[in-house]
Parts: sequence; structure tokens; C-alpha cells
Amino acid sequence: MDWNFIIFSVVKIAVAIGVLHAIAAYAVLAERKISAWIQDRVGPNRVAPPFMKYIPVLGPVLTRWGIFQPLADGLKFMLKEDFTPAGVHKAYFWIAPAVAIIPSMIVIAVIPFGSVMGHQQMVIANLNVGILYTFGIVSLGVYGIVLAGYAANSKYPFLGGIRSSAQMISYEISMGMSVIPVFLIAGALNLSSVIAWQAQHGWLVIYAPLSFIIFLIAGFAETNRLPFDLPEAETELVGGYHTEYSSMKFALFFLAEYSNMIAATGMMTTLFFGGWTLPFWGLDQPAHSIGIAIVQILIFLAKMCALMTVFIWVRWMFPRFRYDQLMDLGWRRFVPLAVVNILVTAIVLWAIS
Amino acid sequence: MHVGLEHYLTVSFLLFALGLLGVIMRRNLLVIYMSLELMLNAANLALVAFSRFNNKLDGQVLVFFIITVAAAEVSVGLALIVALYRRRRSAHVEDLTSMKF
Amino acid sequence: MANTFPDILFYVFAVLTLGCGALVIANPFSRNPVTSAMFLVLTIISMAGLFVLLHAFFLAAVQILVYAGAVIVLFLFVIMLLDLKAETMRRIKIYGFIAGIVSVGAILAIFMKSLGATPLNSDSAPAVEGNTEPLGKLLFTHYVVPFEVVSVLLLVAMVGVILLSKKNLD
Amino acid sequence: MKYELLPWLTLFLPLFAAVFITLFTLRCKTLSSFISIGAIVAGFILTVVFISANGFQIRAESVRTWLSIGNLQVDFGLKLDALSLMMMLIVTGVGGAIHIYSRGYMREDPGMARFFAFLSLFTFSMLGIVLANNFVQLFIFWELVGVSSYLLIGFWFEKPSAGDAAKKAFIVNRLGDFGFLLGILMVWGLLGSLNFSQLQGQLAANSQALGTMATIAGLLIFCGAVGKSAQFPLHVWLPDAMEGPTPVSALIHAATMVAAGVYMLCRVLFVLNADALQVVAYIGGFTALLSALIAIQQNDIKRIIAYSTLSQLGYMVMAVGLGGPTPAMFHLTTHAFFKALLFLSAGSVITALHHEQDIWKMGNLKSKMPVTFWTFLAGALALSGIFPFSGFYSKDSILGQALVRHNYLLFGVGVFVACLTTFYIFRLFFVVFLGKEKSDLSSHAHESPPVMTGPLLVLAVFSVIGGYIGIEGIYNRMFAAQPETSAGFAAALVAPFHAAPMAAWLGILAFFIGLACAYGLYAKADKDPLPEILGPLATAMKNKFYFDELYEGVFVRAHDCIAAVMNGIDRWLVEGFCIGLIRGGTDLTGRCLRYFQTGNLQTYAFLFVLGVVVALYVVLR
Repeated sequence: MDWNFIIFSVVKIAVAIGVLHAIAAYAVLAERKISAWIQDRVGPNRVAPPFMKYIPVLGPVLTRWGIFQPLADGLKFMLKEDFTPAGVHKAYFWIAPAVAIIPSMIVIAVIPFGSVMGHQQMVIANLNVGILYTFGIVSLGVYGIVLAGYAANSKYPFLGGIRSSAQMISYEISMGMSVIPVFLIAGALNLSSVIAWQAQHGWLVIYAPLSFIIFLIAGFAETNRLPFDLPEAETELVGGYHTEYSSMKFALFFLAEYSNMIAATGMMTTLFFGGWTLPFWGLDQPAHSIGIAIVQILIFLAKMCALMTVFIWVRWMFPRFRYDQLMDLGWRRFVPLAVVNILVTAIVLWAIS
Repeated sequence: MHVGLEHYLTVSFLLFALGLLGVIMRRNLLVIYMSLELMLNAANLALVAFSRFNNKLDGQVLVFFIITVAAAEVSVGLALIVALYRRRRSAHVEDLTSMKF
Repeated sequence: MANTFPDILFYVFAVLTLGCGALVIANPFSRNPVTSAMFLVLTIISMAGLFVLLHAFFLAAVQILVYAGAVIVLFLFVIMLLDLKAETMRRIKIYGFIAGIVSVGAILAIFMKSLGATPLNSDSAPAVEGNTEPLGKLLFTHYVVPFEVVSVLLLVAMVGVILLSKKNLD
Repeated sequence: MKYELLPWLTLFLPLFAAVFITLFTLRCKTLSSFISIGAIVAGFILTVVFISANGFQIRAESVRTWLSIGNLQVDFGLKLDALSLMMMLIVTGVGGAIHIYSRGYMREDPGMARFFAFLSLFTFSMLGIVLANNFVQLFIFWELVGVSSYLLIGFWFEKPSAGDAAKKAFIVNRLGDFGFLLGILMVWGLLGSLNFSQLQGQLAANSQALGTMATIAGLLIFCGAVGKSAQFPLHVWLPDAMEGPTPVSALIHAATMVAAGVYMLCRVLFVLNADALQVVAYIGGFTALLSALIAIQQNDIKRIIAYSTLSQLGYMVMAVGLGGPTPAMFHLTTHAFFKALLFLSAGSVITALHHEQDIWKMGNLKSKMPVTFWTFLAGALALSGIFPFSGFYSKDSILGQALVRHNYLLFGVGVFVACLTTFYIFRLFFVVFLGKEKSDLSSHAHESPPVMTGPLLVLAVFSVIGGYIGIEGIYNRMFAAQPETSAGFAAALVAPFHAAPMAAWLGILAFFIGLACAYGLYAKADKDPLPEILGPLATAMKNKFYFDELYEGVFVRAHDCIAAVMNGIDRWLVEGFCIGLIRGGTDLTGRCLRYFQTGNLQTYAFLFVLGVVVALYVVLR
């Protein structure tokens, strides 16, 4: 066993998770700011540590746009009373948030967020069956929600949990089937190979636009976001599966949702938008220097953030679906569409070869 | 000791025995069903191990089929249990003995 | 070192598998079927680990995807929908206990007998990689007929389940 | 051969009618009767067309292979020759007249549609017998005729006596048919063929082909005729069969079905050797005598005619036995006319008297039912065989045949029976139509409607002229070695006096003796004077010589004994021991095994595992 490998892996994992949390935290801020802009409000705009504004030059900048708002939110979560209602299934009540966040964290393991830095590939685990791993882990995400709904021993969380898990299972199918054309075109299940193929031939979103659309919409459903946020529909279910949670446990669910979003956008970036590559300035080749490697990582993050913005924008633009409409869309529109997509892609590929 | 086929087979067998015990001793229909899944998985493990150590992929193909069949079986079985529960308000094998002589 | 690390992992996963399997069928702390289901998930995941050790990557993924992602969620659904209360501690029936011991003992005897009698040629270097491509090729060439039959089976199961789930079954 | 299809059509039209009525029009009486009548009249017309196109000369077969098993080849074929064509004319012609008559006779009956379906079925079966070209086909239609006869006798099944009579007819016929079947099998076993033409060819080539079994085979086949034509000792069913509607009696039990036995004998005459024929002749003669004697003392109008039928059938069988198929068939034909006529006339009387059948409650119907009176008189004269009525010619040819064979015993019997025949039929005639009214019923009688009297008139005409319109010639061409040259009408009229003067004159003498006796005893009688004259003999005659009682005492009792023994064996040995052992064993095993059926899933799982372990142990050992 290579000590080198272990050390670098641990470092990569630590950095990736750190960045993930940071992005998640600022995604919340972004969400609030964008919603404010869309609704013609101001949004968070003044939270900052005391005396910060007295720092020359930087001070006025740091105190604007609510840059420290996530910090305040996190602090608030941690300091609130952790309340456990009576009559809950205690063990599950405690485990559920953890079960919810773990899959969303480990799913990023196979996403290549950069080319190479030195001799290290910028991916935590370069699996041959990367996409299958992703779907396998994503499918485990259901358990957190189901358990949360079950453990709370209360009607609204229970209904939310059931709804959510049914929705996720349903959309996993169309999601999984939507990406098959991508791998048919790219010819490998390894995500790095997919990126390599895109570096050579151009982004896959051009080749398989239908796949992207289905994947995107299924991604909304998988992350329980509007227009498919039925599990936590406030008007019907108070707060969905996390109604009974408070404090840091609630924060974990919150974090899990944003981590899922990040993972989904990461997958999209990788599969459809060329990952860390850009088609010009020689940025589509593995990096020679650390500088270029960092630039490529930044490219990846930028693409991801753009897609996150789409997620947030969609959330504030569209009304919520009804549950039967949601299921109807998933089973009777997307699944057949995905199948047709696979067939057409396969036939075209066969015709070309 | 180097891990070989017999280790995997032993694990497979023990898992199978656990499943069997569950099927025969537990009284909750759902748990019995889960025990059945354990037995199926034990078979899967044995097949994959054979496949690995005999340098043939056919065992894995069989596992693939077993997983498929298990999925079908579980869906039908659970639907049956739900139908049964609606009728009898119980999922307890000792309450479901109307096939007695 | 290179050889022992997978071996250690094997023991870890084996113990996890068997331990969680045992907790599926008999949990001293909880008689809630949800617990059984959750331990079944753990068993499945540990077994996926064993599959990876056997280089059956595709099956490991499918195992998690199908079993953990779908089958056991279905179990959980049913448990929750039926609102099964935690099983009351019934006196363990002596007959059931004896029957379980006898059948496991009989199976064990057969297993030991055949394991002892059969030479396992595990000396030859294992080389099979359970990747998606060779498996898919085998599935769609040599095993294409069983594959189609299984798909028909799934369809039949689907129809059956829909029929069974209708409220006015009588 | 032109119009080959027509005989097929004739055969199957009645079947179609029967099926159609049964399936669709049972509710509709009028339509059903028209379908049935239409089928048989169409059959008659088709037959006439066919004969006028081809003549009587043809000897052809129209064959379809039916089934072939090993070397057994069974055809479904139509044998078309003078014999079968003439029979077809009789069946469809006389049958048609009776169908039309039935329309009037049965007009009150709620089951008329059913009745006509049965009639059509019967017509189909009878035509099948007539046209059969092999033994299997013959036998199948033979049985079908038995079935339709059973259905028709038991038509008024709500009467217990009708049901009993139907059963009796069926069972007695079975006895004869059993022998018949044995005979057929014997012929097939010995000669390897069932086709009449082939058999005839084989036997013509080698008359000893049947070897020592010849006599037995012939007699076994004769058994069939004994049953169907009601010869002694199986004659007992025919009088009882009068329980059926009168048209049935006329059609089946006078004109056609009972004649089927005689027809069959003529058809397979080549199988019978001299010894067998001897037996046939004596049985025929004895039957003729016996039934004529019984007829003298019967009081039921239909039974008298029924015994008369028996007697006449005895004549025919005797003629066959004497080696004269032509006289037999000739008599069969004329008998069909006049006996149908007599029955239908009797039916007319019966309906007029509201189903009263006792002749001692009738009387003086001459003025009230003139048509019936005259037609009955024509029938009676034809039956008695007085010149120039048809019966005279056919009876004379039978007596002549006896003389040709120098069998003076049977000749004497024939003459005596002729005398008796005249006596009993005129006894009936005097009592019913002349003399005083013996009850209120007869004083209120009136003539039947035209739909009934019409057929009577047609049949009466044929009863009168049937003897000299060349019927005998047609049969002669079939059977005689050298055909006679056709004579003129006058010559045909007096032919018997030339051919067999003694028979002719003695026949006429017998008629006058019988007539004189009948007139003397019954012209003015209120009740039967004969029992006082004959004493115990009359009682015996009245009771049919105790045949029914004899059979009851011997056969039925013996049968009951055997049945009791068999019942004991079945009940104690088979059921009690053999079956009881098996049943008890099964029961015991089941009682033990059911303890495994706990209904508990896990018990089954446990047993299943044990089974798997055992199987694995066996496999891996």
C-alpha cells in the first residue's frame, strides 16, 4: 500500500469537503440574494463582525452583500436548543440527519474537479464504474428522508418522507436512463474518460441536449427543489420530513440539500459541459503546471456555480407541481422520452459506425 | 492465511444459514421476507466468488438475473402482504393458518 | 502488504456482513421491523464491499442500486404503510427453535461434507474483472434469451402488483 | 347415372329437418310440421325424379370412404338398385302420406314439433338402412331406427304404459341386435369384408367360403330380423308398441321399420344357406299362425291390426325362408299400403271417438264416417286377399312360392292363416262399422278433416291397384335370373290364376270361409260370442298365449336372480373388500398426512429444507 496515495487521498477528501461546505454555505446566501433580486427586495446586506468596516479599503467591501451572513446562520444553528420531541423513535431521529448527509458528501468522490496537479489526479476515486457508483450512492439518499419522516412519529413529516422517497425513486429511473446516451457516445463509464472525450470532440450538451434537459429536471426532483419540492411543501405539510427537527440536525438536512445540489451540478458539469476543460487557450489538455491546474479547478467551480444559479433561478421562477402531475411527468413523459433518446442515439451511432 | 474461495463460500454459507434461521424462527412476514433476501444474497456471493476464482463471467451474469428476479419477487410478495394485511389486519404468520386441514 | 490489505478488508466486510445479517434476524435491542430493514441495508452495502474485493464492480454497484436503492425502500414503505407496531416479545416457540437448529445443522453438515470432498482450484490466479463491458457483452450475446425472459418476468410482476394493489380486489 | 346427388339429398334432408326443428323451431308447431313434411315430400319427389331419369335397372354404388382402420375399411355408401329404390319410394311415399296425416292427427298435441323432429329422424334412419351398402352402415342405421322407434313409442312419456312399452321395444330389439352384431362380426372375421357387393362376389365365387359357420352366421344375422320384424320368439314388443301415436304405429310398426327386417334378409340373402333358410321359413310360418290366432280374440282396435301386422310379417319371412325374396318384397310393398291404410283409418276412428280404442264401444260408424268406412273396407279386403285387391296378388305369390318348394305344410299354414286373417279383420269391421252403436261415443262420432282423409284415399287407391301395376316385375328383375317379359294389363290382372291356380283358388276359398264365419258370428253381435264356443282356447288367445307371463316368469325372474347375485358380489366383494381396502388405506394415509398440513408457513419451510437436504445428500453422496 502506497503511503503517498493514502496521504494525498486524505488531503483531497479534506479539501473537497471543505470547499463543498463553503460552497454550500454561500449557495444559501446566493439563494437569498437572488430571490431578493427576483422579488425586488434587498436581501441580506449588512451582516459583518463588529469593527470590520473600519478595515481600510477592504472594510466597505466586506460589509456589503451580506458576505458574513452564512457565518451568522451557522452560528445560529449551532447555538439553538437541540430539541427532541416526545414520542419520537429516538435512535432513528438521531441517525436520520447523518444518513441524509453522508451520501451527498461521498457522491462527489468520483467527480473529477480538475486535471492533474503534479502527479495527482484531481479526483478522489477514479472508478471505472463511476456513474454507477454515483447512482448507487444517490439512491441511498432516500434513507435519510424516510427515516426522518418515520422517526418523527408525526403525520406531516411522515407524509413528507413517503412523498419524497417515492419521488426520488421514480426520478432516479429517468435520471439514470437519461445519461445512458452520454456514455454511449463517450464509450466509457469512467467520468475522466468522458471529460477526455469532451476535450477532444466538444461538449456533450451539444450531442445530447435531450439527455441534459431530462437530467436537469430530474435533478430538481432528486434534490427536492422547486418546482418539485413536494416533500417540504410548506402550505401542505408545514415543513415536510424535517418539521420536528431543530438546531444542527435541521442544519444537516439543509446542508444535505445543498450538497446534493452541488453534487448534481458537478455531475452535470462533468457529463455535459466538459468538466474542467475549456475549448480554447489549451485548457482542454491536462495541466503541466500547478497554475494551470488551479485555473482548471476554478473553471470547474465556475461552471458549477453557473448551473447552481440556474437551480436557484428556477426555484424562484416556477410554481410547485401537484403530486400526481409530478408522478405523471416522471413516469409517463420522461421515462419514455429517455428510452426513445437511448434508441435514437444508439441507432445514430450504429449508422455512423 | 491467504483469502481464497473457501473463505467466501464460508461467509456465503453462514449468511445463508442466518437467512434460513430467520425464515424458520421469525414470525413477522416482513422479516421472513428480509431473511429470504439474505439467503438470495448469500447465493449471489457464492456465485460471484465462483465466478472470480474460476475465471468465468457466467456466474456474475447469473447474479444479475438473480437480482432481477429478486426485485420482481419482492414487489409481488410485498403486494401480497399488503393485500393480506388489508384483509386480516395482521402480518404475523401464526395468524395466517387458514390453509390448515 | 499488497496482499494483506485486501485480506484485511475481506475480514472486515465479512464480519460486517454476518454481524448485520444476524441483527436482521434477531436484534436484542429492538424488535422493530424498521431496524431489521436498516441492518439489511448495511448487510447489502457490506456485501457490495465483498463484491468489490472480488472485482465484480458492476455487480457491486447494481447490488446497491437495486437492493439498497429500491428493494429495501419498498420494504420500508410497506412497514410504514402497514404501521406495524414493534413486535411484542412472544415466547420463543421451542418447536420453531428446534426446527431452525435442525435445518441449519443439516445444511451445515451437507456443506462441510461437500466442501471437504471437493477440491477447490483457487490456486490458479484469478483474473476475471467484473467490468461493465465484458458483462454486457456476455449478457447481450450468449445470455440474450434469458435476459429477454427476465424482462418479461418483470413485466408480469409489474402487472401482477398493480392488480394486487387495487383496492377492490374482491 | 344421372343426378347422382339426389339420393344423398333424399337421405340427408330429413336429418337436416330433424336437426333444424330440434335446434330452432321447437316452439313453433306449424313451421316444424311443414319443415318435416317438406323434407320427406321433397325426398319423394327427388326419388321419383331420379328413378324416371335412370330407371330401376341401375345397380350402382355411390361411395365415400368413411374410416379405415388396419384392413377394416368402412365406407359410407349408397347402394342403388331396384330393391333400395323401391324401398325408398315406399318409405318416402307412404311415409309422406303418414306425415301429412299426422299433421291432422297431432293437431291438438303440445309436443307436435318434437313429434315431427322424431319422425324426420326416423325417416333419415330408415332411408339409411335402405341405402346402406355395407354391414356397418346398415347396423348403425339399424340402431338409429331403434332409437327413433323408442322415442316415438314413448312419445307420450307421461303415460307409464308408453314408457314401459318403449323400454320393452328397445330391450327386446337389443336381444336381436346382439345376435345381428355377432353375425356381422362373424362374416367380417371369415370373409374380411363388409361391403355387400364384395361379399356377394366372394360367396358367388366360392359358396363354401363361410365353411361350417355358414348356418350359424346366417341365423345370427336372422336374429336381427327377428328382433326388428318382431318374429317369434321376440314378437312381444310390437303389440305393446301401439302405445305410441297412431301415425307412428302406421309408419313404423306397419309400413316401414318392421319391414326393415324382411328387407335386410332380402338384401343379404346371399349369406343365408339352405339350412338357415329352412329355420327362417318355419319361424315365419309359426309367427304368422300364432299371431293370427291371437288377433282373433283381441278387443283393442289397434292391437288387432298390430297382431295382423305380425302375422303378415310372418308371411314375408316365410317367403324369404322359402327362397322367394320377390314375393316377400312384393307382399312387403302391398302390405305397406294396406296396413298403413288400416292403421290410419283406425286412427281416424280413434280420434273421432276421443281416443277410445275398445271395439266393443264402437259400432255403426258407417253412416257417420263414410270416407273412413270405405277406405277401411278397401284395406280390409286387401288384407284378406280377395281378387282383385293388391293383397291377393302378393299373398298368392307367397303361397305359390310354397308350392314351388313343395313345402305343403307351410302352404297349409298359409291358407289357414289367410282364412283366419279374413275372419279377424271382418270381425273388427263388422263390430266397428256395422251393427248397433254400442256406446254414446260412437253415436257422436263424425268424419275426420281432409288432411287426414286425403292420405287415406291415396293409400286406399294403392291398396286396391297395388297388385297389378308392375311392382312384382321390378323386384323380379332384381332377383330372378331371367326377367319376365312384361305382360299387358289384363294379363297382369289374372296372372296368378295362370301361375299358381291352386294357390289362387284356395286363397279365395279361404277368404269366403273367413268372411262367412265373421258375418255369422259378429254381424249383429253386442258382445263377443267366441269365448263360449272355444272355451279355454279363447282365453288363451285373449291372453296372447301367455307369452308375456312366460317371459316374465322365466327370463325376467332368471335375470333378477343373476342380478341379485351380481349385486351381492359387487356390494360385498368388489365394493366391500377391494374398493374398501383402497379407500380405507387412502383415508388412513390422508388422516396421517394431514397433520403435516398445519397451515403454518414455517412448518412448510422446515419440511422443504429437510427435503432439500435429503435431495442434496442423495445427489452429493
